[in-house]
Amino acid sequence: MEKILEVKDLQLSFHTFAGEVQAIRGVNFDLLKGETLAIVGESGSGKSVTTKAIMRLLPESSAEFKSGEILFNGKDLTKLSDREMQKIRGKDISMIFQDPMTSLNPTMTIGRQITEPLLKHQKVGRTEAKKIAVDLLRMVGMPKPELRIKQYPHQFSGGQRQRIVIAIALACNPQILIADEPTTALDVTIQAQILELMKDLQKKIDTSIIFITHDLGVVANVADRVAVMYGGRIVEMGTVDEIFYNPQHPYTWGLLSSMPSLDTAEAKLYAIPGTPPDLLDPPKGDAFALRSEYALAIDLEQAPPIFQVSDTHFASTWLLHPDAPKVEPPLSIIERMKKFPGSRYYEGGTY
Amino acid sequence: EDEATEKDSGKTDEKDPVATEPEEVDEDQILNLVMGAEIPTMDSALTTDSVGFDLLNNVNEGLYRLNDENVAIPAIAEGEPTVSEDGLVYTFTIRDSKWSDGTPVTAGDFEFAWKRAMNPATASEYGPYMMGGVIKNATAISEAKAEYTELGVKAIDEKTLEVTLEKQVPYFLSLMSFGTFLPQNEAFVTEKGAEYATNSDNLISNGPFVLKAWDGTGLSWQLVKNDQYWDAETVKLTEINYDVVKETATAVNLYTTGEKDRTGLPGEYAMQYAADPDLVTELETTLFYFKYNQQRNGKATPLANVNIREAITKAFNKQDLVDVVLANGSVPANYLVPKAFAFNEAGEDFREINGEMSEFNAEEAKAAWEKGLSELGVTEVTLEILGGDSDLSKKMDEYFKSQLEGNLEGLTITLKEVPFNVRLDLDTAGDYDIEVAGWGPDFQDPYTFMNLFLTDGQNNHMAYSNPKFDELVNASAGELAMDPAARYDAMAQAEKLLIAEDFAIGPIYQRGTMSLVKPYVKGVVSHSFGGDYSYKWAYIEGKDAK
Amino acid sequence: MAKYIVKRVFYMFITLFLIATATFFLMKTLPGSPISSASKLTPNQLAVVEAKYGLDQPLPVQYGKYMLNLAQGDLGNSFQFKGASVTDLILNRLGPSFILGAQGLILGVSIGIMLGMIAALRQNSIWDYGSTFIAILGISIPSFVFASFLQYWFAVKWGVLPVALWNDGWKSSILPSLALAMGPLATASRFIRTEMIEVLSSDYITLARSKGATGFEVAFKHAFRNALIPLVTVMGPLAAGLLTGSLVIEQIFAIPGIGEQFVKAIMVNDFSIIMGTTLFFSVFLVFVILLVDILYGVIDPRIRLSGGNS
Amino acid sequence: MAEKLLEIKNLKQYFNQGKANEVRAVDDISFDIYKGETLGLVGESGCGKSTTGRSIIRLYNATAGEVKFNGVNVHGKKSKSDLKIFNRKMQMIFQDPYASLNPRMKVMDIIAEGLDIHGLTKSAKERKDRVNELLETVGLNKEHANRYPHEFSGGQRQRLGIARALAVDPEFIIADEPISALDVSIQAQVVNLLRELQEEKGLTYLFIAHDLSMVKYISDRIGVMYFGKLVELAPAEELYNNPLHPYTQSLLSAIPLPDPNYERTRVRKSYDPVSHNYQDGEEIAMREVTPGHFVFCSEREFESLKLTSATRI
Amino acid sequence: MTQNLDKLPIESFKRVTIDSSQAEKISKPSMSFWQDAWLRIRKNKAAIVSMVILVLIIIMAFVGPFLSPHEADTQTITHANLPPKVQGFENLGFLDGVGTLGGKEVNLYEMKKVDTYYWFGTDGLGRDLFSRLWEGTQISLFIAFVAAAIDMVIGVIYGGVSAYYGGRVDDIMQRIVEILYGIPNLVVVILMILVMDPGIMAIIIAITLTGWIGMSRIVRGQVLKYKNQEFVLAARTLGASNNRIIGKHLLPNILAIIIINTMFTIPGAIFFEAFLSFIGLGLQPPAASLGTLINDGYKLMQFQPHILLFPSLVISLLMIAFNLLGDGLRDALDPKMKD
Ligand SMILES: Nc1ncnc2c1ncn2[C@@H]1O[C@H](COP(=O)(O)OP(=O)(O)OP(=O)(O)O)[C@@H](O)[C@H]1O
Ligand SMILES: Nc1ncnc2c1ncn2[C@@H]1O[C@H](COP(=O)(O)OP(=O)(O)OP(=O)(O)O)[C@@H](O)[C@H]1O
Ligand SMILES: [Mg+2]
Ligand SMILES: [Mg+2]
Repeated sequence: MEKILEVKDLQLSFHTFAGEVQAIRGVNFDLLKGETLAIVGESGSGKSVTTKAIMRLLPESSAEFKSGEILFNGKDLTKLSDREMQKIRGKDISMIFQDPMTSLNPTMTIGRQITEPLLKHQKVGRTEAKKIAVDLLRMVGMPKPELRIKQYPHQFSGGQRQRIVIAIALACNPQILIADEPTTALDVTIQAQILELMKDLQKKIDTSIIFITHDLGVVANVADRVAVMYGGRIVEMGTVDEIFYNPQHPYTWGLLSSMPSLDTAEAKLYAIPGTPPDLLDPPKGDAFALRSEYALAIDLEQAPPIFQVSDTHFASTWLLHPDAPKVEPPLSIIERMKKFPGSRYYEGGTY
Repeated sequence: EDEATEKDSGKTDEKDPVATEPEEVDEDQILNLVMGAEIPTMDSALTTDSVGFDLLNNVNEGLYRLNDENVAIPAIAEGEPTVSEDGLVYTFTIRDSKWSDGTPVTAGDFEFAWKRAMNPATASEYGPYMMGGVIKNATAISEAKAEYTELGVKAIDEKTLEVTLEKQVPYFLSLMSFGTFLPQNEAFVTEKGAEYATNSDNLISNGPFVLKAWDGTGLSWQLVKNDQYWDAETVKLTEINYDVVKETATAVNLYTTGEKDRTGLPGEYAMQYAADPDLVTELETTLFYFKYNQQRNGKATPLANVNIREAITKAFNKQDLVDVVLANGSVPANYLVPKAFAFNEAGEDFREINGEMSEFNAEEAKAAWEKGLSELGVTEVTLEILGGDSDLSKKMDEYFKSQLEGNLEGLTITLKEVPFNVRLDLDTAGDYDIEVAGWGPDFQDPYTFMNLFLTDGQNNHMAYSNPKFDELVNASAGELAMDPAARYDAMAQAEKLLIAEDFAIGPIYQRGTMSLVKPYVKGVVSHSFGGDYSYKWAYIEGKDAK
Repeated sequence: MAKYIVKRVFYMFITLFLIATATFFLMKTLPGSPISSASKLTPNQLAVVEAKYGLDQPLPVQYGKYMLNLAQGDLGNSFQFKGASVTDLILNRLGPSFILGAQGLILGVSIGIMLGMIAALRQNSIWDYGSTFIAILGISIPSFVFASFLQYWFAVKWGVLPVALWNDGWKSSILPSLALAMGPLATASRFIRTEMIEVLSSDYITLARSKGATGFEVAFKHAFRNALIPLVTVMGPLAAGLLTGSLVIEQIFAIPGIGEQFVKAIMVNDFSIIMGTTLFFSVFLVFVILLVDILYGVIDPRIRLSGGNS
Repeated sequence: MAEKLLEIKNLKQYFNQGKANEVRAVDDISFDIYKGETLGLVGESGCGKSTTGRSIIRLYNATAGEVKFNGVNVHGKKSKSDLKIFNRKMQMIFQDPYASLNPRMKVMDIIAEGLDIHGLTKSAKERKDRVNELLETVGLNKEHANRYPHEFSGGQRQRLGIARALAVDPEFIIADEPISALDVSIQAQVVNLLRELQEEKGLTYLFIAHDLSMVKYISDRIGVMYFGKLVELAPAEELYNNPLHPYTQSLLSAIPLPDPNYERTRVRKSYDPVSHNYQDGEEIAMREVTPGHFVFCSEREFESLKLTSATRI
Repeated sequence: MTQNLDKLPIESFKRVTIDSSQAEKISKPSMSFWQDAWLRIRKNKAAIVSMVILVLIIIMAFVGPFLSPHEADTQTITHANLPPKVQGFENLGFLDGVGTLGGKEVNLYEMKKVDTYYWFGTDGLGRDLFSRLWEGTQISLFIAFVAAAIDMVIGVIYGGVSAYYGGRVDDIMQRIVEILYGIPNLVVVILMILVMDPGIMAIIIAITLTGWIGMSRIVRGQVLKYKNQEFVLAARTLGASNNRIIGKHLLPNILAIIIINTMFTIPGAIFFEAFLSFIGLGLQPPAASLGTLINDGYKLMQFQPHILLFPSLVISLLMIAFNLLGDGLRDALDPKMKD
C-alpha cells in the first residue's frame, strides 16, 4: 500500500524556563493510505507533540525542531512556508482533539465553525457551505442539523460536541485525520458510539487515521497498526495483532498486563513501578530500564536500536538482541502470546 | 466683602487717559477675556460675588457710576441730587434713558429694585447688608419690625427719585454705583418671575452692554454693545467674549496663543514675565491680615495677651512674602486701610495721613514674645493658623509657619486649610486661633474696614473689644459724619489703636495683581470696589496692524 | 431576559435610594454653609435666607422633602447659581462631558485593544515590550500632567489644536479626549494582552489553526471575541469613571462639563448640585453596568441573562 | 453473609432544591455495604456516583434518607466528639490526584493532617515516624516527606492521598474514581495497593468508577447507577455474566477491551429508557431477581427477568 | 534494518535488578512553591529590575533626606526657584544651575549669588527639592502601603466570608457589594475627605472606602474555586475545623493572588493621592507627598520643569515598577491564572 506520510528521525525540544525538554528523541514511522495507526503510550511520552509537529501547530517561540523530515506525499512539511502549511491544514490533514468541551470556540456558532474550512479550502459559496455543513452534521448523526448549526457549543452535550469536532475535521475529506485522544473525555457508551462513527466515516471517505490514546481497549477496537511510545521514542510498532498478541517490549508488556481483561483473576495486577522519565534530563540508556524488571546492564548504558521482529513488527529493546537472555514475560502476556501463531508460546488453536 | 486670597483675573493699569479720544481705532472692536468663575446670577438683588458685580456694572447702570479715577459720577441720575438740610433726604432726577427692550428707565425702577432687595421673599443677602443703617427703615425691615414697602425710597414721579437715609452717610453717593442699588424693570421682572435673570434671555439691561449667550450655568457668555444705552456713543467695543478658565496655566496659554486678550498671572510665573512689556501690575484695595482670636470656645487663648499678638505681628518678613511667595505685585501691609483707596478732601491718601505701623522687626518680636510668655507663665505655645485651601494660601501658610516658628522660640504653628466657606463658618463660630483673613471694600470709605472690629462688628468674631476704638469709629459714622477732617482723624486714631497698640490684628499684605494684557487693549477702567472693570470706555487699537 | 432586566432595575432603585440617602446625610455633615455671605448677615437676615431654601427645617423633614421631590424627578435649585434648576444644569453640562467621555473611551479602548493584540501576538518581542511600555506609561503619568503636556506641545508650541475652551467644534475635543483616553488605553491593552495570551493557548484556537486559519483569522475571527469578554466586564466602571473622573481634564481644558462643576459644588456646599450630580453619576454608573452586562451576554453566548449570578 | 457495616436507606441528594435548576443528583437509593467487602459503583458521568459517596461521608447534608454506619445514623444530629470518631472511621480518596493535595503543603503535613486533627501522635518525632511508616506502606519513602505535591507524578500523588486517608486508621474508605485520572500503566499500582491494604487491614471499600473492567477486578459486588438511581446491584461475576437491566447490558457492551479479537466481534447495545414502557401507577423498585442480584424494575419486568434468569441457570 | 551490534560484550546483557525504590526517586531538587516562584521571577528581567528600583526608591525615601545638606522644610527664601545643580556637572551643560528666565538661559545660582548646591533645585519657598522629594516619597508610600493593607484585610475577610459561608450569607453580602459598586466612588471619596479632618488618615480612609471591593471580589472568586477542591474536601472528611481549613488550606492558596492584586492596588493608591492633591484635597502642608509635589510643579512645567520632573519620575518609576512586578509575580506565582 501507498505511504501517505513518513516521519523520519524526528527530534524536537521545548525550551522552558527550567531548561530544554527533549520531548521527541528520534521518532520514525509511516502511515499508509486508508489505515488507522494508533499511537499509545503513557502521558508525556510525546504522542501529541509528534502529531502537532506534523501539523506544525507547536508554539514557534518555545518549540525547536532539531532534526528529521516529515514527508507528506513526498513533500517535507517541515520545509513549507506558513502559507503553504495553512493550505494543507484542514484540507489534507485535519485534527480532532481530546476535549470536546474546550475545543470548540464558545462564541461562534457551530455553523460558522464547520463552514470555515469549507470556505477556506473548497472555494464554495456561503449557502453551499451551509448545505455541506448540514450534511456533515447529519452524517455524524446529529438530529435536526438545520436548526442546530445556528447554535453555540454550550448548547450541545459532550458527545454531540465531539461529533461536531469530527464533522469539522472531515469537512474537506482530508487524506489524513489525526485524532488526539478523541474519546478520553467521554463516557464509555458515548465513546463506543464515537468510535463506531469514526470507523464508518473512514470507510466512506477512505482517509488514513492517526489515532492517539492511552486506552488499549480503544486501540484494539480501531487500529490496524499500533505504535507504542515511551519517553519520546517509539519503542514498539506492529500490526494490532502483533502488538496485542506478540508484544516484545517490556513496556508494552506492562501496559497490556496492567489492564485487567474481563477474565483476569490474578490476585495482583502487573504494575509498572515508578514514574516516567524526566525529559529535561533523559536517562542515558533505555528510558524504560529504571522501571523495568527485565533491565539488562546495557540498558543503563546505551539506548537500544530498533530490532525487526517481522515485516511489520519492530521493537526497540535490548531483549531482542541475539545475545540477550531469554526472559519470561508476565503471565498475562504469555496468555496472550499463546494465541499468536508467530510467538514462542503459540499453542495453536483458534486465532 | 470677604476675600479669599487667590484671585485669577488681573486688572489693567490705566495709562491711557480716558478723556483723550483715540485716534485710530480698529475696525474689529472685540475683546476676549477669561474669567475665574461662572456667573451665579444676574439679578442685582441676589448678586454677592465679584463676577456678578463685574458684569452688572457693565450691563446695567445705577444712579452713579465710577469713572476712571474711581470717583462716582452721575450716570442714570441727571446731575447731582438735591440734599435736604439735615443731609437725610436725597432727591435724584432720572435722565432719559432706555432699557434694552426699549422701555424707559424710570424712578420707579429704582424704588422697585431696592424694595425688592429688602423683600424677605427675595431672600437677598446683599440688600439688607448694603442698605442696613443707610436707607431708612432697612434695618427695621430686616429685623421684621417693618414692612419692606416702608423702605426709604420713593419715586415721586417717573423722573424723580427720593431717597431717605437712616442717618447721615458721608459715602452715600459712592454707594449708588454699587450693584445692589441698580434699577430693575418692574414689568419685566414680574413677567419673568422666578426665571428672572437666570439666563441671558430673561434679562434686560440699561447699561453699556447686553449679556448674550449665557445659559445660566455655562462657562461662556458674551457682552454686546447696547444700542439703547443713553451714552451708546461712548461705547466702542461691539463684543466682549468671556470664557471661564479656572486653571491659571490654561489661561496663560490662551493668552500666549492670542485667543485671549488678558490673563491673570499667578505668582509662580512672575519671575518669568518680569520683563514682559505686556505685564501689568496693579494694586488692589483688598487687605489681608491675621485675625487673632482672643477667646476660643469660651476660653482665653494665648492671643488674649497683647504681647503675644505683638510678637506674632512683627515676627515675619512681609517683604520676602510679597516678593518671593506671592510675587504678584502685592505689597507688605502695615496698616488696615489700603493704600490708594480713600482720600481726604485735599486728595491726600488716608495712608499718607496715618503712615505705617508695627512693621516686621524680629528683635522687637522676640522681646514681646518673651514678655508675653512670661506673663502667661509658659515656655511653649501652640497656635493654629486657619487658612484658605488654594495653592497660594497653602504656600503662604507654610511660609508663616516657618517664619513664626523660626523667630519665636517655643512657638509651634499648626496649619488648617479649608475651603472659603468653611473658613467663614469657623470664623463666625470663633473656632480658630489665627485666621488669615482678607477684606475688600464695599464702598469707598475707610469705614468699610474700620467697622469690622467694633465690639459687635459683624466681622469681629475674635473677641476683640476696646471701648475707645468703638467710640472713635462710631463717631466717624455718627456725629462726625459731616466733618471730613475730624472723621479721618478719628479713624486714623482708631487704626493706630487697633494695630499699633492693641495688635488686635496683624496686617500682612495689600493684594496686588499681575496680568498680561495685550497692548492693543485700551481704555479699560478698573475699580477699587464693586465691579472690577468698566468696559464702557474700552477700545481696541492696533491689533489689526499686527 | 425581561425578568432579568426588571430585577436589575429594581436593584438599581434600591441602590439609588441608598445612595441618595447616604449622600444627603453625608453632605449635611459637610462643614460650611451654602449661603455664600452667611457671615455678613445678621441672624435675622440669615433666617430669612435659610427659610427660603428650606434649610431652617429639621434634617429629617428636609430629607423627606428632598426624597419626595426626587420621586417626582425634581432635583431642586442650585444655591450657587441662584434660581437655576439642577436638572437644567446637568443637562447643559452633560453634552461636553459625554462627548469627551465617549471619545476618550472609544479612542482609548480601541488603541488599547490594538496594542494588547500586538503585544499578545508578538509576545516577548520588541512589539510586546513597546506596547506594554506605552500602556504602563499611560497609567504612570497623572492625567493632569499629561493633559498639560498635550496642551503645551500641541496648542502652544505647534499651534495645531486649540489650547482649551469648547468653541471650536470637534477640534476642541481632540486634546481632552486624548488625555482621557490614556487610562482606558492602558486598562484595555493590559486586559487584552493577558486574555489573548490565555485564549491563544486554548484548544479551540489550536483547532482553528488546524483548520488552516491564517494568523490573522485566528487572532481576529477566533481569539478576539473571547479575549474581549473580561474587558467588557470592566468597561462599565471604566466608562462611568471617565465621565465622573473627567473633572481634572475639564478644568484644564476649560470644558463646560459636569465633572468640573462637581468639585466646585462641594467646595461651596451647593447641596442640590452635589446631590443631583451624585445621583446622576450613580444612575449612569448603574445603567452602564447593566448595559455592559447585557452586552456581555451578546458577546458571550454562554451567558444567558436568566437572573442567576455568575 | 458478613455483617453490615453500612446501610444506606432511601438516600436523596438534591441540589438547588425548589429552584428552576434543581438537580436530583441522588434520587432515593438504598443499599448495604458489608464489612470487608469492596462494593463497586459504576455509571456514566454525572449519574450521581460522587454525590452518593460524598453524601455518605457527610460532605453534603443529605436531602433525605439515612446512612447508618455500624448501626448509627451518621446523618442525624451528632456531637462534636461523635463526629470526630466518625471522621476517623470513614475516609475518602479522591478522583483528581492533582486537585486532591494542597499544593502549598509539604507531603509530611498533608499526611499528618489527620493525625494533627485527631491528636493521634504525642510528639513531633512520633508524628514523623508515623508519616514515614505510612509513606512506606504506600510504596514511597521518607525522602518524599519534605517535598511538595507538584513534584510527584499522578500515581504517586494518588498514593499520597491513600496514605493521608490511612493515617487515621479508617474502617471504611470511599474511593471516588481513584484511578480514572491516572495513566493506564500506573492504574495498576494504585489498584494493587488498595487490594493489599484491604487484605492487611480488613478495610471496606466503596469503589466508584465508570470503567467496568477495573471495577470488576477489584469489587466483590457492583452497583450500577443511572441518572441518580441505582438500577442494578449484584456480585461482580454475576453482573458481568448475567446483566439484567438493559442499561447495564448497554454499559457492558460498550467497554473496550484490550483484545483485538474480542473487539472485532463486539456488538454494542444501546439503551433507551423509553424501552421500559412503564405504565402510570407501576411501582418501580429494587427487586431481588436471583439471590443477591437486585434490579430496578417494575413488577411486570421482574417476572420476566426471573423467568429468563431461571432458564439461563 | 542493518544492525551492527557485534561489538557489544556479552556481559552487557546480564540482567540487572533495579531497586524498585529507585524508580520512585525524584531527581529534581525539592522546591517549595515560593522557591519555584522565585526561580521563575528571577528569569523575568523586568520584574527583577522593578524590584531593584522599588528597593532603591524605598531606601532613598528613608535615607534620601539625610544625604542632602539641606533639610526638607528649611525655607531659604532667597534661594527660591533654583534649578538643579550638582557638583561636578558645572561644565557639562546640564544640572549646572542654568534655568530659563523670561525666555533666556541664565545661571540662576550666579544671579542670586548662591554658592551651595541643590541637586534637584529648590521650590518657591527655597526648600531643597531633593530632601522634599524623598520625604514626599516616604509619605506617598506610607499612604499607599497602609491603604493597600487595609484594602487587603477588609477585602480578604469580606470576600472570604462571603464565599466560604455561601448561600444566604453570600447572597446578602454580594447584594451589598453590588450596591456599593453602584456608587460613584469618587463622589464618596471627596465627600468623605471633606467631612473628616483633612490629612493622611482622611486620605487613607477615603482610598480604602471602596477600594477593598476589587480585592473582595477576587478573593471571593478564589475561595469559591478552592472551597470545593478535593484537597479541601479531604480535610473536611478528616474533620478539620473551619479555622483550620481557612488558615491552612484556603489562605495559603489564595495568598499569591492576594499579593498580586496588592501589587496593583499600591500604585493605584499613590495615584489617587496625587489626584486628590490636584483637586485641592490632598495633604495639609507642610507635609509633602509625590502628589502635592507634582501638583506644585505642573503649573511651572514650561519654565521650571525640574519641580515637576523629579517627582513625576519617581511616581512613574513606582508605577512602572509595581505594575511590572505585579505582572511578573502573576506569571511566576500563577502561571495559568484564571479566576
Ligand atoms: N508547549 C510545550 N512546552 C514545553 N514542554 C512541552 C510542551 N508541549 C509538550 N511538552 C512536553 O513534551 C512532552 C510530551 O508531551 P505530549 O503532550 O506529546 O505528551 P502525550 O504523550 O500527548 O501525553 P498525554 O497522554 O498526557 O496527552 C511532555 O514532557 C510535555 O511536558
Ligand atoms: N454542588 C452541586 N450543585 C449542583 N449540582 C451538582 C453539584 N454537585 C453535583 N451536581 C450535579 O449532580 C449530578 C451528579 O454529579 P456527580 O458528581 O455525583 O456525578 P458522577 O457520577 O460522580 O460523575 P463523574 O463520573 O463525572 O464524576 C450532576 O448532574 C452534577 O452536575
Ligand atoms: Mg497528549
Ligand atoms: Mg464523580
